[in-house]
Amino acid sequence: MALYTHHLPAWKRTEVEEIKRHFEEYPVVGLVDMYGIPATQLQQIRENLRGVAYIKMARKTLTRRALDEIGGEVAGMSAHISGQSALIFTSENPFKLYKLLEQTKTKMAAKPGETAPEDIIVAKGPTSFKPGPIVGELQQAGIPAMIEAGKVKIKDTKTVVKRGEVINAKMADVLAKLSIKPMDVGLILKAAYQNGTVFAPETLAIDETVFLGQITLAAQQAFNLSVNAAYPTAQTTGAILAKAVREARSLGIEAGVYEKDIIDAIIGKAYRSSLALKELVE
Amino acid sequence: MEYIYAALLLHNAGKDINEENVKAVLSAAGTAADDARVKALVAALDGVDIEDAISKAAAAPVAVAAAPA
Amino acid sequence: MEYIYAALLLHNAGKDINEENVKAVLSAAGTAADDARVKALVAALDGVDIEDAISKAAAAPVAVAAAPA
Amino acid sequence: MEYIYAALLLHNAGKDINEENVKAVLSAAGTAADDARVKALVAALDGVDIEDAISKAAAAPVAVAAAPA
Amino acid sequence: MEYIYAALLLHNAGKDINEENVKAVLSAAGTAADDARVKALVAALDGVDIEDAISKAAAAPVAVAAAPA
Amino acid sequence: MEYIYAALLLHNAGKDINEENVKAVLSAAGTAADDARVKALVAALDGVDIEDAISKAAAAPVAVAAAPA
Amino acid sequence: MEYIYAALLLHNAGKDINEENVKAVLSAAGTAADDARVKALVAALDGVDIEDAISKAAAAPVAVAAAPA
Repeated sequence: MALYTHHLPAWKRTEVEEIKRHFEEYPVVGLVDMYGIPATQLQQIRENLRGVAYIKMARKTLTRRALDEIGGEVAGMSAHISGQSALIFTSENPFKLYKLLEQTKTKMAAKPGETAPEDIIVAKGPTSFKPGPIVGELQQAGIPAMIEAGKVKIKDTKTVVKRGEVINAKMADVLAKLSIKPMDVGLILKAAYQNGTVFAPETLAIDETVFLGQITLAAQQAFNLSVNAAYPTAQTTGAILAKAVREARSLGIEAGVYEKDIIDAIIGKAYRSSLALKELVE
Repeated sequence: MEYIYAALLLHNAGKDINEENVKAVLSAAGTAADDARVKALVAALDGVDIEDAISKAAAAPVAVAAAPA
Repeated sequence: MEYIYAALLLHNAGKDINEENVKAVLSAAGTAADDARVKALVAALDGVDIEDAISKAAAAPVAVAAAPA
Repeated sequence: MEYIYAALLLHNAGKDINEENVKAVLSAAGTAADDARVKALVAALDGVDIEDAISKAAAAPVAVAAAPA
Repeated sequence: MEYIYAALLLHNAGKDINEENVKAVLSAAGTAADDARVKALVAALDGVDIEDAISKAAAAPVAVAAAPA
Repeated sequence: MEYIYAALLLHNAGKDINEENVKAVLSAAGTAADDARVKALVAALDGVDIEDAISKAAAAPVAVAAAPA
Repeated sequence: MEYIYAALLLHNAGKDINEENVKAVLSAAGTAADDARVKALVAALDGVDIEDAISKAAAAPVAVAAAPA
């Protein structure tokens, strides 16, 4: 705190106060990095989040000052300020906020020097290019290009940049020409605060498929329990009846209780046994 | 499953599956019928097409075993 | 199938599957028990491991049912 | 299951599946035939198309039993 | 199925599946618990090995076996 | 198939599958037994674990799944 | 799994799966609800087709529920 002067210019004071006020108005606050988002994209993201979340951009120093003045756990968020910070205010819970921000991410062309967020793969097949210098450019970038039927064609599918590798200028240029957009652009959540707790993004990244898998599992367990314990519910009465019928049929067939309903199956069982034995004999 | 067996027995015998009948069958088999379970059974079977359930059990695969590798 | 249900009911209730018991269950269900069928049932189940025979139903595989269109 | 094999044997030989014939086959096999089971078998098979039941059994896929781990 | 889920929840939480607990859970879920059904549930699950019952295939006969890849 | 039926009948009845027995069963069923085939059958089954061979068939589905429309 | 059971209970009861309801159900079951896990559950299930996930269980060929890790 000692770093700060007591007297901020009035407009800065207003900014800090506004941030502090939003902290009181919204239950959930996220700290995001907007680095590299073009203005048009940012406009789109704001549009998509309208009514759900409010984005507040401010200078880092002012953001930090506001966080410090609120103090407590909130002050700890300062450590996550990086790049081009902004605060995002919402009533949704932090996990939902993370999900929302993931959904607003879009793909963009790579700029030279950027790091590949995933393996960049060029698929084989025809391109829209007519024969020309492009073939050489592709080949120089390590992409197997050839000319076929008057068109430039990629011979084989190839991973041209591995995840985590830097995309050089030549590659960036070629990828752009091929309309390959490997970069995820969007608001990157660095931390989220709710009710005394600061959540790290790793905590917030939940895998929905895991939850869905658990739901399916739980539904199976409930179904099994209902049927196996013979506790009928609207969804399982038919299955319970069928199980009892199967048990009775099975007992009858196994033990050779000659009843009309199962005599077919008994004949079938005897016949199949005979077939199995016949195979051995002949 | 004894409650279910009793219900199927009554159904097969062409009798109503009501509390009284279910209890009579269970007690003949020497089982003390639990009132609540009898009620629950009768309620659950109300409106259920038992023939349909039976024919599915008879026609359908006895059980499903599919563990694809 | 009534006879088999009666047998399962008795088995579940931990009772002997003998002629007398089977008849008692059937008559409670309002079915006139046929002497020969009762005898046949009891004879068929004599020495049979009922739990095992039942469980074959659960374990039996499916004729891989065609996917419905 | 010996009773059913006796029935299938008679069927194959083109003989009537009646009590007398079933008993004759069983006794030739050295088995004391249980009267009630023979009656039950004959009654159950009455009106049944054995050829049909056999052809269905033959068509049944060869087991795909998969023991779930 | 609510009653079954309530039972599963209590089981997982290591609590007794008794009428009081089942009702408490159901009412917390905003469901008016039916007395008879609660009693039936508790009676049905009495003595049941729940771990076993939830993992044992109840083999829905309706189910269509997925074609193994 | 009649030779096989006869063999299984004897097996189920707990009798030896020898020429004499097979012939007795076949002739009781009204089938003229062919000497060479009886010998071949008996020889082929010598040392065969019939239960094992049968159990493979028993594992086959009890009923063929009805083809869904 | 108790969080999932709570969610399905609410779903079956026709109630909203929100933090308040999930916590109420869990606490009625005697489980101390972890704030972050409740939040994660609610967020994860938001916009998800639960019926679809459930129907997968009903259609699942093998009802053998693997023990959750």
